[in-house]
Amino acid sequence: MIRVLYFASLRERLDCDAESLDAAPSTVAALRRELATRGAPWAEVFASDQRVLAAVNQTMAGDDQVLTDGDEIGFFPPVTGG
Amino acid sequence: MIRVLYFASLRERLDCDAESLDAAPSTVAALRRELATRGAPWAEVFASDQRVLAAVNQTMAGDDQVLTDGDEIGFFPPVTGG
Amino acid sequence: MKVEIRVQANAFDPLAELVPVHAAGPQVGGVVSFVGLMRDLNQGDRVHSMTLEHYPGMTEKALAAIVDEAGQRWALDMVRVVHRVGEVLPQDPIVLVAVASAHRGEAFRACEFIIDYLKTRAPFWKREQTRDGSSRWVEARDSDDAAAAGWSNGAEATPSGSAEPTASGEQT
Amino acid sequence: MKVEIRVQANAFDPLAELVPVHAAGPQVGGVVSFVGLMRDLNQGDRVHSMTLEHYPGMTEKALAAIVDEAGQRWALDMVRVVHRVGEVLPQDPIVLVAVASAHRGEAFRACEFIIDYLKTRAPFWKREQTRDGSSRWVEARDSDDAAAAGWSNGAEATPSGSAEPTASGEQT
Repeated sequence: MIRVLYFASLRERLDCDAESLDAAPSTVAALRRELATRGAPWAEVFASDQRVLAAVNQTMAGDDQVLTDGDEIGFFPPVTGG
Repeated sequence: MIRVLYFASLRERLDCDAESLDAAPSTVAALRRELATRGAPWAEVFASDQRVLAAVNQTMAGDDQVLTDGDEIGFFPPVTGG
Repeated sequence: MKVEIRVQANAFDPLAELVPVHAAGPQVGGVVSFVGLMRDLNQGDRVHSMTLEHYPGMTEKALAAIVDEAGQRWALDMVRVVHRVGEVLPQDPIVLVAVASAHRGEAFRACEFIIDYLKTRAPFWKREQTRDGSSRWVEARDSDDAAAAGWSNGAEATPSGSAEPTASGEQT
Repeated sequence: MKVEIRVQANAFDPLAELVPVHAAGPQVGGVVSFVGLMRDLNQGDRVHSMTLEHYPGMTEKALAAIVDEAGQRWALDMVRVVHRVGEVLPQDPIVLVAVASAHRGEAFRACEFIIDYLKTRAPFWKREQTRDGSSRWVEARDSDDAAAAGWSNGAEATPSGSAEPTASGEQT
Protein backbone atom coordinates (compact mmCIF):
# COMPACT_ATOMS: atom_id res chain seq x y z
CA MET A 1 0.00 0.00 0.00
CA ILE A 2 1.15 3.55 -0.72
CA ARG A 3 -0.23 6.83 0.52
CA VAL A 4 -0.74 9.68 -1.99
CA LEU A 5 -1.24 13.31 -0.91
CA TYR A 6 -2.36 16.27 -3.02
CA PHE A 7 -1.74 19.89 -2.13
CA ALA A 8 -2.92 23.40 -2.96
CA SER A 9 -4.45 23.87 -6.43
CA LEU A 10 -4.08 20.13 -7.16
CA ARG A 11 -6.07 19.24 -4.06
CA GLU A 12 -8.80 21.61 -5.17
CA ARG A 13 -8.88 20.54 -8.80
CA LEU A 14 -8.94 16.85 -7.88
CA ASP A 15 -11.24 17.42 -4.91
CA CYS A 16 -9.03 14.99 -3.01
CA ASP A 17 -6.43 15.62 -0.34
CA ALA A 18 -5.20 12.07 0.26
CA GLU A 19 -5.84 8.49 -0.70
CA SER A 20 -4.31 5.05 -0.28
CA LEU A 21 -3.50 2.79 -3.22
CA ASP A 22 -3.21 -0.94 -2.69
CA ALA A 23 -0.46 -1.60 -5.18
CA ALA A 24 2.61 0.60 -5.58
CA PRO A 25 3.41 1.41 -9.21
CA SER A 26 7.09 0.86 -10.03
CA THR A 27 8.10 4.55 -10.22
CA VAL A 28 6.77 8.07 -9.78
CA ALA A 29 6.28 8.22 -13.55
CA ALA A 30 4.22 5.03 -13.47
CA LEU A 31 2.07 6.45 -10.69
CA ARG A 32 1.50 9.63 -12.71
CA ARG A 33 0.41 7.53 -15.72
CA GLU A 34 -1.92 5.45 -13.59
CA LEU A 35 -3.57 8.54 -12.08
CA ALA A 36 -3.94 10.11 -15.55
CA THR A 37 -6.08 7.16 -16.69
CA ARG A 38 -8.88 8.17 -14.31
CA GLY A 39 -10.40 10.66 -16.74
CA ALA A 40 -11.25 14.31 -15.91
CA PRO A 41 -9.97 16.10 -13.89
CA TRP A 42 -7.12 13.62 -13.29
CA ALA A 43 -6.14 13.33 -16.92
CA GLU A 44 -5.68 17.10 -17.23
CA VAL A 45 -3.78 17.46 -13.95
CA PHE A 46 -1.38 14.63 -14.78
CA ALA A 47 -1.02 15.43 -18.48
CA SER A 48 2.63 15.52 -19.48
CA ASP A 49 2.62 19.27 -20.16
CA GLN A 50 1.57 20.13 -16.62
CA ARG A 51 4.15 21.09 -14.03
CA VAL A 52 3.27 18.84 -11.11
CA LEU A 53 6.06 18.30 -8.62
CA ALA A 54 6.44 15.08 -6.66
CA ALA A 55 7.94 14.18 -3.31
CA VAL A 56 8.58 10.68 -2.02
CA ASN A 57 8.68 10.31 1.75
CA GLN A 58 8.78 14.11 2.04
CA THR A 59 11.78 14.64 -0.19
CA MET A 60 11.57 16.05 -3.73
CA ALA A 61 11.68 13.18 -6.22
CA GLY A 62 12.21 12.80 -9.94
CA ASP A 63 10.00 10.77 -12.25
CA ASP A 64 12.36 7.81 -12.25
CA GLN A 65 12.33 7.38 -8.48
CA VAL A 66 11.41 3.82 -7.57
CA LEU A 67 8.40 3.34 -5.26
CA THR A 68 8.13 0.71 -2.58
CA ASP A 69 5.34 -0.42 -0.33
CA GLY A 70 4.68 2.02 2.49
CA ASP A 71 5.90 5.10 0.64
CA GLU A 72 4.23 8.47 1.04
CA ILE A 73 4.01 10.34 -2.26
CA GLY A 74 3.04 14.01 -2.43
CA PHE A 75 1.97 15.83 -5.60
CA PHE A 76 1.82 19.60 -5.73
CA PRO A 77 2.23 22.65 -7.97
CA PRO A 78 5.41 24.79 -7.98
CA VAL A 79 5.86 26.29 -4.54
CA THR A 80 5.11 29.94 -3.73
CA GLY A 81 6.18 30.45 -0.13
CA GLY A 82 8.49 32.98 1.42
CA MET B 1 43.21 81.32 5.22
CA ILE B 2 42.50 77.60 5.16
CA ARG B 3 41.61 75.25 7.98
CA VAL B 4 43.41 71.88 8.20
CA LEU B 5 42.12 69.02 10.36
CA TYR B 6 43.92 65.78 11.33
CA PHE B 7 42.18 62.62 12.48
CA ALA B 8 42.83 59.34 14.26
CA SER B 9 46.42 58.02 14.06
CA LEU B 10 47.50 61.14 12.14
CA ARG B 11 46.22 63.41 14.88
CA GLU B 12 48.17 61.39 17.42
CA ARG B 13 51.40 61.16 15.44
CA LEU B 14 51.36 64.89 14.66
CA ASP B 15 50.05 65.80 18.10
CA CYS B 16 47.77 68.24 16.33
CA ASP B 17 44.05 68.08 15.67
CA ALA B 18 43.53 71.29 13.72
CA GLU B 19 45.35 74.41 12.57
CA SER B 20 44.83 77.42 10.34
CA LEU B 21 47.21 78.36 7.54
CA ASP B 22 47.32 81.94 6.26
CA ALA B 23 47.99 81.18 2.62
CA ALA B 24 46.24 78.41 0.70
CA PRO B 25 48.61 76.24 -1.36
CA SER B 26 47.37 75.79 -4.93
CA THR B 27 46.32 72.13 -4.59
CA VAL B 28 46.01 69.29 -2.11
CA ALA B 29 49.35 67.96 -3.41
CA ALA B 30 51.00 71.33 -2.79
CA LEU B 31 49.62 71.37 0.76
CA ARG B 32 50.99 67.87 1.37
CA ARG B 33 54.44 68.98 0.15
CA GLU B 34 54.35 72.08 2.33
CA LEU B 35 53.43 70.06 5.45
CA ALA B 36 56.17 67.51 4.68
CA THR B 37 58.83 70.27 4.89
CA ARG B 38 58.20 70.69 8.62
CA GLY B 39 60.53 67.84 9.58
CA ALA B 40 59.62 64.93 11.90
CA PRO B 41 56.96 63.73 12.42
CA TRP B 42 55.39 65.66 9.54
CA ALA B 43 57.88 64.51 6.94
CA GLU B 44 57.18 60.85 7.71
CA VAL B 45 53.40 61.25 7.80
CA PHE B 46 53.28 63.10 4.51
CA ALA B 47 55.96 61.05 2.76
CA SER B 48 54.76 59.94 -0.64
CA ASP B 49 54.63 56.26 0.29
CA GLN B 50 52.17 56.85 3.14
CA ARG B 51 48.47 56.34 2.54
CA VAL B 52 46.97 59.56 3.85
CA LEU B 53 43.53 60.38 2.54
CA ALA B 54 42.32 63.92 2.03
CA ALA B 55 38.93 65.61 2.05
CA VAL B 56 38.19 69.15 0.93
CA ASN B 57 35.12 70.75 2.47
CA GLN B 58 34.14 67.35 3.83
CA THR B 59 34.22 65.50 0.52
CA MET B 60 36.96 63.04 -0.47
CA ALA B 61 39.49 64.82 -2.69
CA GLY B 62 42.30 63.80 -4.99
CA ASP B 63 45.77 65.33 -4.96
CA ASP B 64 45.03 67.59 -7.91
CA GLN B 65 42.04 69.27 -6.28
CA VAL B 66 42.48 73.05 -6.32
CA LEU B 67 42.31 74.85 -2.95
CA THR B 68 40.75 78.24 -2.39
CA ASP B 69 40.62 80.60 0.55
CA GLY B 70 38.23 79.44 3.25
CA ASP B 71 38.52 75.72 2.43
CA GLU B 72 38.48 73.06 5.15
CA ILE B 73 40.94 70.27 4.43
CA GLY B 74 40.92 67.01 6.41
CA PHE B 75 43.76 64.49 6.44
CA PHE B 76 43.25 60.97 7.78
CA PRO B 77 44.28 57.32 7.47
CA PRO B 78 42.17 54.74 5.60
CA VAL B 79 38.82 54.44 7.33
CA THR B 80 37.88 51.50 9.58
CA GLY B 81 34.24 52.07 10.52
CA GLY B 82 31.24 49.82 10.21
CA MET C 1 25.99 26.26 14.11
CA LYS C 2 22.86 26.80 16.18
CA VAL C 3 19.70 26.36 14.13
CA GLU C 4 16.07 27.08 14.85
CA ILE C 5 13.38 26.48 12.24
CA ARG C 6 9.69 27.01 12.91
CA VAL C 7 6.57 26.81 10.77
CA GLN C 8 3.62 28.24 12.63
CA ALA C 9 0.04 29.38 12.25
CA ASN C 10 0.45 32.10 14.85
CA ALA C 11 1.72 35.55 13.99
CA PHE C 12 5.34 36.17 14.94
CA ASP C 13 7.29 39.27 15.88
CA PRO C 14 10.42 39.41 13.69
CA LEU C 15 12.13 41.72 16.16
CA ALA C 16 11.66 39.29 19.05
CA GLU C 17 13.02 36.52 16.80
CA LEU C 18 16.18 38.55 16.20
CA VAL C 19 17.05 38.93 19.89
CA PRO C 20 18.85 35.58 20.29
CA VAL C 21 20.55 35.96 16.89
CA HIS C 22 22.05 39.28 17.95
CA ALA C 23 23.20 37.64 21.18
CA ALA C 24 24.73 34.61 19.47
CA GLY C 25 28.13 35.26 21.03
CA PRO C 26 31.21 37.46 21.17
CA GLN C 27 32.65 35.86 18.02
CA VAL C 28 29.70 37.13 15.93
CA GLY C 29 30.59 40.18 13.87
CA GLY C 30 27.47 40.56 11.82
CA VAL C 31 23.82 39.58 11.63
CA VAL C 32 21.98 39.74 8.32
CA SER C 33 18.24 39.29 8.33
CA PHE C 34 15.50 39.17 5.75
CA VAL C 35 11.88 39.75 6.69
CA GLY C 36 9.27 39.09 4.02
CA LEU C 37 6.07 41.06 4.47
CA MET C 38 2.71 40.62 2.78
CA ARG C 39 2.01 43.30 0.22
CA ASP C 40 -1.51 44.54 -0.41
CA LEU C 41 -1.39 44.63 -4.20
CA ASN C 42 -1.14 41.83 -6.77
CA GLN C 43 -1.54 42.24 -10.52
CA GLY C 44 -3.33 45.50 -9.90
CA ASP C 45 -5.86 44.06 -7.45
CA ARG C 46 -6.10 44.96 -3.81
CA VAL C 47 -5.45 41.85 -1.79
CA HIS C 48 -7.56 41.48 1.30
CA SER C 49 -5.79 38.50 2.82
CA MET C 50 -3.72 35.46 1.95
CA THR C 51 -3.83 31.87 3.09
CA LEU C 52 -0.62 29.88 3.23
CA GLU C 53 -0.84 26.12 2.88
CA HIS C 54 2.10 23.81 3.51
CA TYR C 55 3.02 20.12 3.56
CA PRO C 56 3.47 19.34 7.27
CA GLY C 57 6.58 17.32 7.86
CA MET C 58 8.09 17.85 4.45
CA THR C 59 8.23 21.62 4.90
CA GLU C 60 10.33 21.38 8.06
CA LYS C 61 12.53 18.75 6.41
CA ALA C 62 13.07 20.91 3.32
CA LEU C 63 13.93 23.97 5.42
CA ALA C 64 16.38 21.95 7.51
CA ALA C 65 18.10 20.71 4.34
CA ILE C 66 18.39 24.26 2.95
CA VAL C 67 19.85 25.61 6.20
CA ASP C 68 22.20 22.65 6.40
CA GLU C 69 23.48 23.33 2.90
CA ALA C 70 24.06 26.99 3.82
CA GLY C 71 26.02 25.86 6.86
CA GLN C 72 28.23 23.72 4.65
CA ARG C 73 28.91 26.55 2.22
CA TRP C 74 29.62 29.30 4.75
CA ALA C 75 30.89 29.60 8.33
CA LEU C 76 27.79 30.49 10.32
CA ASP C 77 27.18 30.78 14.04
CA MET C 78 23.39 30.86 14.13
CA VAL C 79 20.51 30.57 11.68
CA ARG C 80 16.86 31.15 12.45
CA VAL C 81 14.00 30.63 10.00
CA VAL C 82 10.38 31.31 10.90
CA HIS C 83 7.52 30.96 8.40
CA ARG C 84 3.81 31.69 8.82
CA VAL C 85 1.08 29.39 7.55
CA GLY C 86 -2.67 29.96 7.59
CA GLU C 87 -4.28 33.34 7.05
CA VAL C 88 -2.07 36.43 6.84
CA LEU C 89 -3.02 40.07 6.32
CA PRO C 90 -1.25 42.89 4.44
CA GLN C 91 1.96 44.02 6.17
CA ASP C 92 2.07 40.85 8.27
CA PRO C 93 5.50 39.23 8.41
CA ILE C 94 5.39 35.99 6.42
CA VAL C 95 8.96 34.83 6.77
CA LEU C 96 12.10 35.68 8.70
CA VAL C 97 15.60 34.46 7.83
CA ALA C 98 18.34 35.60 10.21
CA VAL C 99 21.99 34.61 10.02
CA ALA C 100 24.81 35.38 12.46
CA SER C 101 28.41 34.99 11.32
CA ALA C 102 31.88 36.22 12.16
CA HIS C 103 32.01 37.88 8.73
CA ARG C 104 29.45 39.97 6.98
CA GLY C 105 30.01 38.60 3.49
CA GLU C 106 29.17 35.09 4.61
CA ALA C 107 26.09 36.28 6.50
CA PHE C 108 24.81 38.11 3.41
CA ARG C 109 25.46 35.15 1.10
CA ALA C 110 23.85 32.62 3.45
CA CYS C 111 20.77 34.73 4.20
CA GLU C 112 19.98 35.34 0.53
CA PHE C 113 20.73 31.73 -0.38
CA ILE C 114 18.27 30.47 2.23
CA ILE C 115 15.42 32.73 1.16
CA ASP C 116 16.06 32.04 -2.55
CA TYR C 117 15.99 28.29 -1.97
CA LEU C 118 13.03 28.49 0.40
CA LYS C 119 11.04 30.20 -2.35
CA THR C 120 11.63 27.39 -4.83
CA ARG C 121 12.13 24.25 -2.72
CA ALA C 122 10.07 24.52 0.46
CA PRO C 123 6.48 23.30 0.04
CA PHE C 124 4.38 26.37 0.77
CA TRP C 125 1.55 27.65 -1.41
CA LYS C 126 -0.22 30.99 -1.28
CA ARG C 127 -3.85 31.58 -2.04
CA GLU C 128 -4.94 35.19 -2.04
CA GLN C 129 -8.34 36.72 -1.41
CA THR C 130 -8.84 39.97 -3.31
CA ARG C 131 -11.06 42.74 -1.99
CA ASP C 132 -13.76 42.02 -4.57
CA GLY C 133 -14.28 38.65 -2.88
CA SER C 134 -12.58 36.40 -5.40
CA SER C 135 -9.77 34.04 -4.55
CA ARG C 136 -6.86 32.61 -6.52
CA TRP C 137 -3.67 30.62 -6.13
CA VAL C 138 -0.52 32.66 -6.52
CA GLU C 139 1.52 31.58 -9.54
CA ALA C 140 5.16 30.61 -9.12
CA ARG C 141 7.50 33.15 -10.63
CA ASP C 142 10.28 32.52 -13.10
CA SER C 143 12.39 35.15 -11.33
CA ASP C 144 12.42 33.02 -8.19
CA ASP C 145 13.59 30.00 -10.17
CA ALA C 146 16.30 32.14 -11.72
CA ALA C 147 17.41 33.42 -8.33
CA ALA C 148 17.70 29.91 -6.92
CA ALA C 149 19.40 28.57 -10.03
CA GLY C 150 22.08 31.23 -9.64
CA TRP C 151 23.38 29.43 -6.56
CA SER C 152 23.52 25.96 -8.06
CA ASN C 153 26.81 26.38 -9.88
CA GLY C 154 28.56 26.71 -6.56
CA ALA C 155 29.19 30.40 -7.11
CA GLU C 156 29.77 32.40 -3.96
CA ALA C 157 28.35 35.56 -5.46
CA THR C 158 24.62 36.14 -5.47
CA PRO C 159 22.50 35.60 -8.54
CA SER C 160 21.47 38.76 -10.32
CA GLY C 161 18.16 37.53 -11.62
CA SER C 162 16.03 38.71 -8.74
CA ALA C 163 15.82 42.40 -9.42
CA GLU C 164 13.29 42.61 -12.22
CA PRO C 165 9.90 44.14 -11.51
CA THR C 166 7.12 41.80 -10.53
CA ALA C 167 3.39 42.22 -10.67
CA SER C 168 2.90 40.02 -7.69
CA GLY C 169 1.42 41.20 -4.43
CA GLU C 170 3.05 38.44 -2.53
CA GLN C 171 6.10 39.68 -0.76
CA THR C 172 9.12 39.30 -2.96
CA MET D 1 12.68 56.97 -0.51
CA LYS D 2 12.57 57.79 3.19
CA VAL D 3 16.04 58.09 4.69
CA GLU D 4 17.28 58.38 8.24
CA ILE D 5 20.98 58.55 9.03
CA ARG D 6 22.33 59.00 12.53
CA VAL D 7 25.82 59.05 14.04
CA GLN D 8 25.63 58.94 17.80
CA ALA D 9 27.66 58.45 20.95
CA ASN D 10 24.79 56.75 22.74
CA ALA D 11 24.16 53.04 22.47
CA PHE D 12 21.29 52.11 20.16
CA ASP D 13 18.87 49.20 20.05
CA PRO D 14 18.95 47.70 16.54
CA LEU D 15 15.56 46.10 17.06
CA ALA D 16 13.91 49.40 17.95
CA GLU D 17 15.55 50.93 14.85
CA LEU D 18 13.94 48.26 12.67
CA VAL D 19 10.38 49.00 13.79
CA PRO D 20 9.71 51.87 11.37
CA VAL D 21 11.50 50.04 8.54
CA HIS D 22 9.19 47.05 8.93
CA ALA D 23 6.24 49.44 8.90
CA ALA D 24 7.40 51.37 5.85
CA GLY D 25 4.16 50.69 3.99
CA PRO D 26 1.93 48.11 2.29
CA GLN D 27 4.04 48.22 -0.87
CA VAL D 28 7.09 46.90 0.99
CA GLY D 29 7.71 43.21 0.37
CA GLY D 30 11.00 42.75 2.11
CA VAL D 31 13.33 44.28 4.66
CA VAL D 32 17.02 43.36 4.69
CA SER D 33 19.12 44.49 7.60
CA PHE D 34 22.73 44.24 8.63
CA VAL D 35 23.81 44.72 12.23
CA GLY D 36 27.53 44.92 12.89
CA LEU D 37 28.54 43.88 16.39
CA MET D 38 31.80 44.38 18.20
CA ARG D 39 33.80 41.16 18.51
CA ASP D 40 35.98 40.48 21.53
CA LEU D 41 38.99 39.08 19.70
CA ASN D 42 41.51 40.75 17.38
CA GLN D 43 44.73 39.17 16.13
CA GLY D 44 44.55 36.72 18.99
CA ASP D 45 44.18 39.36 21.67
CA ARG D 46 41.16 39.81 23.85
CA VAL D 47 39.75 43.24 23.17
CA HIS D 48 38.42 45.05 26.20
CA SER D 49 36.80 47.97 24.44
CA MET D 50 36.98 50.05 21.30
CA THR D 51 36.79 53.77 20.69
CA LEU D 52 35.30 55.03 17.45
CA GLU D 53 36.42 58.42 16.19
CA HIS D 54 34.74 60.20 13.30
CA TYR D 55 34.89 63.44 11.31
CA PRO D 56 31.79 65.34 12.39
CA GLY D 57 29.97 66.81 9.43
CA MET D 58 31.85 64.85 6.80
CA THR D 59 30.70 61.51 8.18
CA GLU D 60 27.03 62.40 7.84
CA LYS D 61 27.67 63.84 4.37
CA ALA D 62 29.50 60.71 3.24
CA LEU D 63 26.74 58.43 4.56
CA ALA D 64 24.08 60.53 2.83
CA ALA D 65 25.99 60.27 -0.46
CA ILE D 66 26.30 56.48 -0.13
CA VAL D 67 22.59 56.05 0.63
CA ASP D 68 21.70 58.41 -2.21
CA GLU D 69 23.74 56.34 -4.65
CA ALA D 70 21.99 53.18 -3.44
CA GLY D 71 18.65 54.89 -4.04
CA GLN D 72 19.67 55.67 -7.60
CA ARG D 73 20.75 52.10 -8.30
CA TRP D 74 17.78 50.31 -6.76
CA ALA D 75 14.10 51.00 -6.05
CA LEU D 76 13.98 51.45 -2.29
CA ASP D 77 11.21 52.56 0.04
CA MET D 78 13.17 53.25 3.19
CA VAL D 79 16.80 53.23 4.33
CA ARG D 80 18.03 53.65 7.87
CA VAL D 81 21.69 53.85 8.89
CA VAL D 82 22.79 54.22 12.52
CA HIS D 83 26.45 54.25 13.58
CA ARG D 84 27.99 54.43 17.03
CA VAL D 85 30.95 56.63 17.91
CA GLY D 86 32.85 56.85 21.19
CA GLU D 87 33.52 53.86 23.40
CA VAL D 88 31.89 50.51 22.57
CA LEU D 89 32.16 47.17 24.35
CA PRO D 90 32.19 43.59 22.99
CA GLN D 91 28.82 42.53 21.56
CA ASP D 92 27.63 46.15 21.35
CA PRO D 93 25.97 47.02 18.06
CA ILE D 94 28.27 49.35 16.12
CA VAL D 95 26.27 49.85 12.95
CA LEU D 96 22.82 49.13 11.58
CA VAL D 97 21.88 49.28 7.90
CA ALA D 98 18.23 48.52 7.14
CA VAL D 99 16.60 48.66 3.72
CA ALA D 100 12.92 48.25 2.80
CA SER D 101 11.98 47.55 -0.80
CA ALA D 102 9.17 46.04 -2.83
CA HIS D 103 11.59 43.32 -3.99
CA ARG D 104 14.00 41.29 -1.96
CA GLY D 105 16.82 41.24 -4.50
CA GLU D 106 17.03 45.02 -4.50
CA ALA D 107 16.92 45.17 -0.70
CA PHE D 108 19.82 42.66 -0.45
CA ARG D 109 21.90 44.48 -3.06
CA ALA D 110 21.34 47.91 -1.51
CA CYS D 111 21.99 46.80 2.07
CA GLU D 112 25.31 45.16 1.23
CA PHE D 113 26.34 48.03 -1.05
CA ILE D 114 25.76 50.54 1.75
CA ILE D 115 27.77 48.63 4.36
CA ASP D 116 30.59 47.88 1.89
CA TYR D 117 30.86 51.56 0.92
CA LEU D 118 30.50 52.72 4.52
CA LYS D 119 33.51 50.61 5.44
CA THR D 120 35.75 52.25 2.86
CA ARG D 121 34.32 55.75 2.35
CA ALA D 122 32.79 56.98 5.60
CA PRO D 123 35.31 58.64 7.94
CA PHE D 124 35.27 56.46 11.04
CA TRP D 125 38.36 55.07 12.78
CA LYS D 126 38.57 52.38 15.43
CA ARG D 127 41.05 52.30 18.25
CA GLU D 128 40.97 49.18 20.36
CA GLN D 129 41.99 48.64 23.96
CA THR D 130 43.20 45.10 24.61
CA ARG D 131 42.79 43.42 27.97
CA ASP D 132 46.51 43.74 28.74
CA GLY D 133 46.05 47.51 28.79
CA SER D 134 47.62 48.39 25.46
CA SER D 135 45.85 50.31 22.77
CA ARG D 136 46.16 50.39 18.97
CA TRP D 137 44.48 51.75 15.87
CA VAL D 138 42.70 49.12 13.82
CA GLU D 139 44.26 48.70 10.37
CA ALA D 140 42.12 49.07 7.27
CA ARG D 141 41.58 45.75 5.50
CA ASP D 142 42.21 44.96 1.88
CA SER D 143 39.13 42.73 1.87
CA ASP D 144 36.96 45.77 2.57
CA ASP D 145 38.52 47.63 -0.34
CA ALA D 146 37.89 44.61 -2.54
CA ALA D 147 34.27 44.38 -1.43
CA ALA D 148 33.65 48.05 -2.21
CA ALA D 149 35.51 47.87 -5.51
CA GLY D 150 33.22 45.05 -6.60
CA TRP D 151 30.35 47.52 -6.87
CA SER D 152 32.14 50.17 -8.88
CA ASN D 153 31.77 48.53 -12.28
CA GLY D 154 28.03 49.02 -12.08
CA ALA D 155 27.49 45.30 -11.55
CA GLU D 156 24.22 44.40 -9.88
CA ALA D 157 25.68 41.27 -8.35
CA THR D 158 27.53 41.48 -5.08
CA PRO D 159 31.29 41.33 -4.85
CA SER D 160 32.68 38.03 -3.76
CA GLY D 161 35.78 39.32 -2.05
CA SER D 162 34.38 39.60 1.43
CA ALA D 163 34.43 36.01 2.59
CA GLU D 164 38.06 35.40 3.45
CA PRO D 165 38.97 34.91 7.06
CA THR D 166 40.06 37.92 9.03
CA ALA D 167 42.03 38.17 12.22
CA SER D 168 40.29 41.34 13.18
CA GLY D 169 38.24 41.69 16.33
CA GLU D 170 36.29 44.52 14.82
CA GLN D 171 32.97 43.34 13.51
CA THR D 172 33.26 42.39 9.87
